[in-house]
Amino acid sequence: MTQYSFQQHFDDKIDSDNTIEAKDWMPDDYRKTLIRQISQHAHSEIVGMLPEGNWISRAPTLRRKAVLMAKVQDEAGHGLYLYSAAETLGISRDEMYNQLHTGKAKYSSIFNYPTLTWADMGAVGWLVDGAAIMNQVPLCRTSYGPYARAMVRVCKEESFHQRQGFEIMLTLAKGTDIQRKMAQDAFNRWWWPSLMMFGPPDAESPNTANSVRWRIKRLTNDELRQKFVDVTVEQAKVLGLDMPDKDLKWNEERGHYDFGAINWPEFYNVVKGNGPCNKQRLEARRSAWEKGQWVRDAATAYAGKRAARKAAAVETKAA
Amino acid sequence: MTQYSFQQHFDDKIDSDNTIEAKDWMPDDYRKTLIRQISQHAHSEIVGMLPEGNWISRAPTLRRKAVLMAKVQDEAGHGLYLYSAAETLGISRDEMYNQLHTGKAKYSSIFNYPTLTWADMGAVGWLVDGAAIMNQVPLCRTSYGPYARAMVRVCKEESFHQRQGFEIMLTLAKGTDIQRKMAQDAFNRWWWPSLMMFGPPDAESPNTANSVRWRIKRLTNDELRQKFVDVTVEQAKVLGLDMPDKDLKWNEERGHYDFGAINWPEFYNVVKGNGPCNKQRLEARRSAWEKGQWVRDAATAYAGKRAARKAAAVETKAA
Amino acid sequence: MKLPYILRLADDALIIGQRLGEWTGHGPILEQDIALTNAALDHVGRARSLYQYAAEVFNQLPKEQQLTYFTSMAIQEKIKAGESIDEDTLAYLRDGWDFKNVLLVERPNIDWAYTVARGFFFDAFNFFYFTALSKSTDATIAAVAEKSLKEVTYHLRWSSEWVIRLGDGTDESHEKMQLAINETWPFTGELFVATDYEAAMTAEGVAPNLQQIQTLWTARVNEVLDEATLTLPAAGAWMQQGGKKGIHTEELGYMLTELQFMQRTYPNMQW
Amino acid sequence: MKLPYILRLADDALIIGQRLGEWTGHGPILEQDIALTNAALDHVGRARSLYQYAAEVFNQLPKEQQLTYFTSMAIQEKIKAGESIDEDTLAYLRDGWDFKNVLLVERPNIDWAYTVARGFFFDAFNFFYFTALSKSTDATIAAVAEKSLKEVTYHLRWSSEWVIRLGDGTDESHEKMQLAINETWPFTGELFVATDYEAAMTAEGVAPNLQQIQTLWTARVNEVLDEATLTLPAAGAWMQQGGKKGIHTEELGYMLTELQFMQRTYPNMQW
Repeated sequence: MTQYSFQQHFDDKIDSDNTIEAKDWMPDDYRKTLIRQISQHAHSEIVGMLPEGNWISRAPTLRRKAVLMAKVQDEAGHGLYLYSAAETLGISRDEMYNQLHTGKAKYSSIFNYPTLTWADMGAVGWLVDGAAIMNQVPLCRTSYGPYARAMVRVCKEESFHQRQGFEIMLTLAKGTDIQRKMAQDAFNRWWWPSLMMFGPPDAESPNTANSVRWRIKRLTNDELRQKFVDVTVEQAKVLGLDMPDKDLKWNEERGHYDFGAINWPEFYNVVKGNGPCNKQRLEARRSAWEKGQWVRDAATAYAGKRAARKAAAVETKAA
Repeated sequence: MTQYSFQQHFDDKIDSDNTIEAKDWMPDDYRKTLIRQISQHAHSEIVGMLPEGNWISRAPTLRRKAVLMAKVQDEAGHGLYLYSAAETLGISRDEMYNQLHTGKAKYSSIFNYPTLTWADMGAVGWLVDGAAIMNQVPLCRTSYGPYARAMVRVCKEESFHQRQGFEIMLTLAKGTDIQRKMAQDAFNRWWWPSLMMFGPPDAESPNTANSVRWRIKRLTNDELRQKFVDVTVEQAKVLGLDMPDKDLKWNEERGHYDFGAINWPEFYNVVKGNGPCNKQRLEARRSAWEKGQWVRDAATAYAGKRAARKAAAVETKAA
Repeated sequence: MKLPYILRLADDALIIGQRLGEWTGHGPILEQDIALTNAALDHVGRARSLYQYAAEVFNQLPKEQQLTYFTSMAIQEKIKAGESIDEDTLAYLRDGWDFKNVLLVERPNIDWAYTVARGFFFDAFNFFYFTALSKSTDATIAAVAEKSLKEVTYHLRWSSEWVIRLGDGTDESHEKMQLAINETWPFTGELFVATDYEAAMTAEGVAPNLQQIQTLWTARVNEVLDEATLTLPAAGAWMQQGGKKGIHTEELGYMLTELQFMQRTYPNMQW
Repeated sequence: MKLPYILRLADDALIIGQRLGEWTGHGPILEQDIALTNAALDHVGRARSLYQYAAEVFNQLPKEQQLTYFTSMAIQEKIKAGESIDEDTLAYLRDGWDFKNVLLVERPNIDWAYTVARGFFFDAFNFFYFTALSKSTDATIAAVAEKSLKEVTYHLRWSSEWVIRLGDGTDESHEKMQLAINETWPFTGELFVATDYEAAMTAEGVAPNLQQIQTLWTARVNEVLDEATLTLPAAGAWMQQGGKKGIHTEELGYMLTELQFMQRTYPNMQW
């Protein structure tokens, strides 16, 4: 097949809603875009372990401790699926780590905010996982097969996490004065950053056309954000929490909630590395990596020795 | 003067209760014994900072926090006086540290026990400082001048610490059930190790003769221990605590309290390095030393630069 | 004697679970981060089952005995208010000296080699111990042991593999692993010294005979260390103890401060 | 507005004191271990004076205002029981979000260079701030500032000397000191951003004008860094803030957990 016909074949598959597989030909742009998106997503899962891991040692009951551990572990698992999916595109996990550790690759900015009270475990689950799901559900039908299949597993677990987070919030909201105050405080701190998770306004969001065509994206940032706002306002009512947005109100005409202006300078500032925890999060990952070097070296050396011994044993037997 | 007459002069000074000073001639044995004893004493002050330092961050009131910090700081100060006194005998502080860090030099075994509750801050002050004072007061008149003068300052502060410790115990003893229980528990754990602070029974204690003659020691281990028991039993009565020794009773004939058998195997075991905290304490000291290497290097380098600049400036002026 | 015995089992599980949880998100290899958190979850799960059982036993004691059983004022207040206690009461409101875990499990993580060494000694113990304990005359304990046996079989395989991998890996890993074995070793003796309450439970057939466990344990430990090209400290090395009787290392205080922070600061709430 | 302002001053002092206290027994040079503990003692001493004053102000508030002033249940219970509060109530029983210290002072020690950098920026601020504050229209605050001025003059000399010594020491120390300056710098901006309660106090002549302090501070910082052969991050670098309004870093939670452990676990006792 000629280059042209490869492209034609690829386009046909995309247009007919078929999946592209690892062995299939794909345009360079497609591969690069996917590697960037999947690895960024994987990094987000791994860095995302830190703000919640921060409360494992202090969880208020044994049940909550176990649930939180399991949740953070699930995030590690998501990271694992996603790194594997990216690896099918010809990049190694070590290379991706290196991009993360040198600041070349990004991860979701939401994890650059601190978790300050136990209520943050509720708010993160409810809002951050909630926003993540909205972003991610469409990806379960994305065009690249390995990514789509990873996302199916991810989304299933995420929606479980989101319910757990909501349940923590509900318990607090139904609790004592101070528990309600904790819940409201966490809501206040996480609400706006959650809205930012959907990315810049469509007007400023570049490269959406190809992404939509390739089913790496199905809805625009603003569409997803609106959906999230609409759903969350109703959930906040159930919790009896105040929306941290004085401009929020139902717009009969649009059939949606209007909401206040997002502080985009803050968003870009956090993306640039100036969030409250950017340095701390990256340092934690780098430190884990550096301190683990001798462990990985040992594992490699041992695997080599074992393979050599096996080979020698086979030879001896054969001789 | 001949070697003989040097010795004669030294002996005369000792016999007439005069002090030996750094510049005076002294027998090798005297010098070695003193270096060993003073440096061991200095090390004890420095290692002794750790068990109490362990509660600075958790002291229950601001006043107690300040008092505890000041106490631990005093111990650093004692270490400083004593290292200086030892230095007058021709050994450097770095050499002494090295002996500590390599395990060649000892420090008081009492600091190899853990401080497990706040009450330990009381018990350590009351018992450990109390025992230390009994050991040390005679040293204020020891024959080596720099040591004797250091000990005058040390003893004054130690007796202040001892009263602070007793006051913590008194506050707990007068407090709630759980505070009394804390005090009793700390007393139980620190009582026997405190008795061991006076060293092995006289029958097994070597080299006492010279030490007594040189006024490096004035009373025997068993004499000091008995004195400590007699005093402490009365203080425990004031506190209303039970003596952790079922064999303890007043001996009318001796005019002293009889007390139970000391677990000497435990003592030798801790001296050998097997106490609950030997490794931890030594590791903390070594780690502080190693992590501080670059800081000391920088200070030396800067001092060198500054001296060189001064010298250059003087030269320029002169030229 | 059964209550302290159940607590002893539960405290081991909680404290090792808390320690392993400190690794979550900081492991040297993603797969191993997951594996350690898995083990942490198993331990916390076992702790919960055992604390639930301990709470059940405690709640059946006469009230005056309940009142003096633990020094914790928070627990005493619950009793006075006529409340029963639960798993969280035992984990979050007891004072340090009422914890009966062995010192081994409160040892700090330090590095991967120390974590593996601690895990290996403890997993090997649990493996033989739970095997025997699954035949306990106490049905609840037997059931917990039975369930845990599957988990600990996996833990032991995992930690044995890592002892071998590090011991027989690079020179650096060999040295680190040997150091970790040497430094952790003094904390293993306590596993096999029966307290009064353990001896009583052994006599009743509730608990295994510790000497038999020690024989099996020693053989397995030697076998794995051999394959790992590592050596054990000389026989007769001094062993630390105290944890089973409530005399711990300075580490436990810091662990409990963190573990119990929420319940101590915001008492009597539902979470 | 005066109460939050006093608390802000007190919280800075307590938290830096707690941080410096972590060094006690672990310093790189014995004399410097003593010097740092000395500074820690000065800060804790200042914290006590200010908390005592804050408690006095608080105790004069109407009871209904006292009841809602802090979220802490332990404090609310004291009020309900008709008790007055004291310095320890404020240090040991407030929740994290009621602490008003700048983020700078809760930064971890990390190493000697970071400790020196944090100290230097903070001491230079305190030096000019307390100089001005000793002319406060509030006599109690003025007296505390006056007393602290002697201490902070010494602190600033000490930390400036160390900035210079490390900056102009070895290549290694220069690099470490520059890194510490760079990483600590984003936490200095908050010192000069007035909250509502600070602005109100400045208006009343109780608190100094932060802009004037900043001018003096910047000149001094530049002067010392110059001598130390170190450079400041480019002007306009992003500054972290939040502490003065109760939004802290994750570090503060751990600090308070340890600091407050005894009072939270054993409430309502004399120590």
